[in-house]
Amino acid sequence: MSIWKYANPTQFMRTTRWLLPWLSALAILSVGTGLIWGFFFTPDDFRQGSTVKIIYLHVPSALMAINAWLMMLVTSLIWLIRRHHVSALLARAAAPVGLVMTLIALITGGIWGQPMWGTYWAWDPRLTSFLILFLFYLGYIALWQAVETQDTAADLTSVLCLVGSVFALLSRYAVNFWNQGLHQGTSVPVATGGRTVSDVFFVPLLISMAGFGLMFVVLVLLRTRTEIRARRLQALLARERAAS
Amino acid sequence: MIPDLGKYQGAVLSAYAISLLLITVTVALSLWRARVVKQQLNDAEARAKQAPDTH
Amino acid sequence: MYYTAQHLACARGDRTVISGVGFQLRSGQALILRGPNGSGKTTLLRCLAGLTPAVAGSISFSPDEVAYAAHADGLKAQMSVAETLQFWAKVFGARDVTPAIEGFALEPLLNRRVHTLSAGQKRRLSLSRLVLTGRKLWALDEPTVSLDMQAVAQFAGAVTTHLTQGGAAIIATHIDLGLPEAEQLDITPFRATAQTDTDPFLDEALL
Amino acid sequence: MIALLRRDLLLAVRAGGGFGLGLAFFLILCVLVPFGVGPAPATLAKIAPGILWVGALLACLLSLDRIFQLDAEDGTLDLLATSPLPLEGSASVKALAHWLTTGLPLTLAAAPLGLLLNLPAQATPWLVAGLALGTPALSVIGTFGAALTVGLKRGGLLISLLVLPLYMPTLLFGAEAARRGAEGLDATTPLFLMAGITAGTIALMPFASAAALRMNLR
Repeated sequence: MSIWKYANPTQFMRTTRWLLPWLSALAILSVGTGLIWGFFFTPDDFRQGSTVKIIYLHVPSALMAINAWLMMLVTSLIWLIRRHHVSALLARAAAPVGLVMTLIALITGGIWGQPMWGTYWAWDPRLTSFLILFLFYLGYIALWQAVETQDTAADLTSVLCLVGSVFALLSRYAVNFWNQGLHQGTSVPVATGGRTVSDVFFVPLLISMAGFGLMFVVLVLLRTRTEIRARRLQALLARERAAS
Repeated sequence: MIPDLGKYQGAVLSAYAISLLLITVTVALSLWRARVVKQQLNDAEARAKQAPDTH
Repeated sequence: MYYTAQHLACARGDRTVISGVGFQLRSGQALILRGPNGSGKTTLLRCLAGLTPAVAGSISFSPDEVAYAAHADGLKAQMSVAETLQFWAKVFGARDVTPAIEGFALEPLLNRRVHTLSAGQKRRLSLSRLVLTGRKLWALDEPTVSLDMQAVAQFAGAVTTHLTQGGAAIIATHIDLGLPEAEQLDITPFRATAQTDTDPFLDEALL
Repeated sequence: MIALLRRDLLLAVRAGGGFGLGLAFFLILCVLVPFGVGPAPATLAKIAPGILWVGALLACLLSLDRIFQLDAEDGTLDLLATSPLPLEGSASVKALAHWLTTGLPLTLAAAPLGLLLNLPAQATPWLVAGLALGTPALSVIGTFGAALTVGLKRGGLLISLLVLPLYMPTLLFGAEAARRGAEGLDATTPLFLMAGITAGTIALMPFASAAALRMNLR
């Protein structure tokens, strides 16, 4: 059997039923550890003072905001190509979580920016890109809710997600061209292996990022279960109507 | 209890407060909707059992 | 030339409406679809015309052979009858619009704007488009709605002409058109049931 | 396809409303702005490129929901979908018709309205060139938005939400070109980038629009 068997709603419900409690515990544990460690037990940065503590919220949420969209892109493609219902519902369940992550990244960024750059908001490339991402999430969710027929809604939102991804990338470069920003370079350069923050900050940051990732997975699984139930409910009601 | 945050206390605390609030609201809404849908589905399931398929 | 469909299942929205439909139709023959409202006639016709992919089953002909006429007339109030005919003739690559004009007695209406036409006249204009398509198989959804007795006879004549020229027609209608060799198909028994529904969300083991 | 284009243009002219509406909105916006920000020529000159671009964009949005909605309501869209015309072609033609009735008049009106907003003379060619190159992309992207929302009763507002983030790159480069032009700088780079985006959208978006239409007709 391949991974595709989990795209069957019945199998998905069965697997996530026992998986979800464990994952939830793990997510609570790691988010708690990361944030408590970051908040209580890290020193202040010599330049940024205590505001450096915001990094434990800002970076993981920004990371998840982008990862959520990437995940939606992948699941949308799977839906379009293989028409697995669970895949479409995963994308639907992920969108609001991604939206909240984007919002957290934007708000914490603004709060951090105020003492550092002297302004809550600047039309800096990264900030602007996130604002555009926020709009994409809003449009995506609105389209899901506006279309009555669920399979059609899945189709249309998948196409929107694909087209939106291309334009999000375009916007990213366009915005770069438009305004060179204030934002510092990435704090977690995975590709280069180098680090711009020291270990004292890095370890709790890693834990926090893992925690946000797990929290995202838990929320998406929980919400997908709800969506599957909602689809079954709809099908049952339709059958009731047909029978009467 | 709370570490000395110096002059940036307001910024740091509000960042944590708003983020935790948003996360809590998301989790609460997800759980609430899960419960509502589950309840509705159970009702529909019971009705379907009561009136077996007329087809 | 035969037009066949086997074990066809068609969906509207998320729901499979009919399943297990099959028919065989040869050139020169008409198939009359019967069944109460909501039994899936429109869904079946849209499926045959290629607008909705079939959920299951096979169709022996391509949607490009089907000329589809829906409930809606698909006319623009601001265009004249002649302009409408010429537009659709160009879309379907027909050279001559006279067969359509003659078949449905549109001659006196040619210069009128569509918004000045009566419902029956609009219907006639809409149906005349079928001639322009040059396609062999007509799929018609309640074509006689708002036509009077005379116009119905005219329409039946047009269909007969089409059949004698080697065409075929599938017509969902409640009235008797008096077509030669017309076969009847009652689709009520093919309504999808819980057993034939393939919705994965109705799997009994789901919860 | 030419027949479809001619029909769409004919309908746009005869139906009234849609044709002049965008243009009128553009005019009103450009007249209102000086009342909002004050009549000082320096202020107006500074914001004129941006106002003209944003105004053109909003005027474009205004007529998007008409692209497919009317055809979907009266059943024409079903017939077009079953006709020998590829749906991709129909979507392209619809976008072209939309551009001819909105984008082109807006481009032509931009120069005189620029005078009204005290746009520096040296910026005018850049603005007009930018609009000429950019508005086709607005129409093509807008057609995609219209295709997504064609089955919806209250699609108008949703189109704006879906389409606005997609408009961002075009708006950004277009306004940037006009701004550089106003400062007497060379603006060919943003103009080329924008032309690239326009070319890409014209080539690819009809496929997305046709796919969305097919999904909606199901």
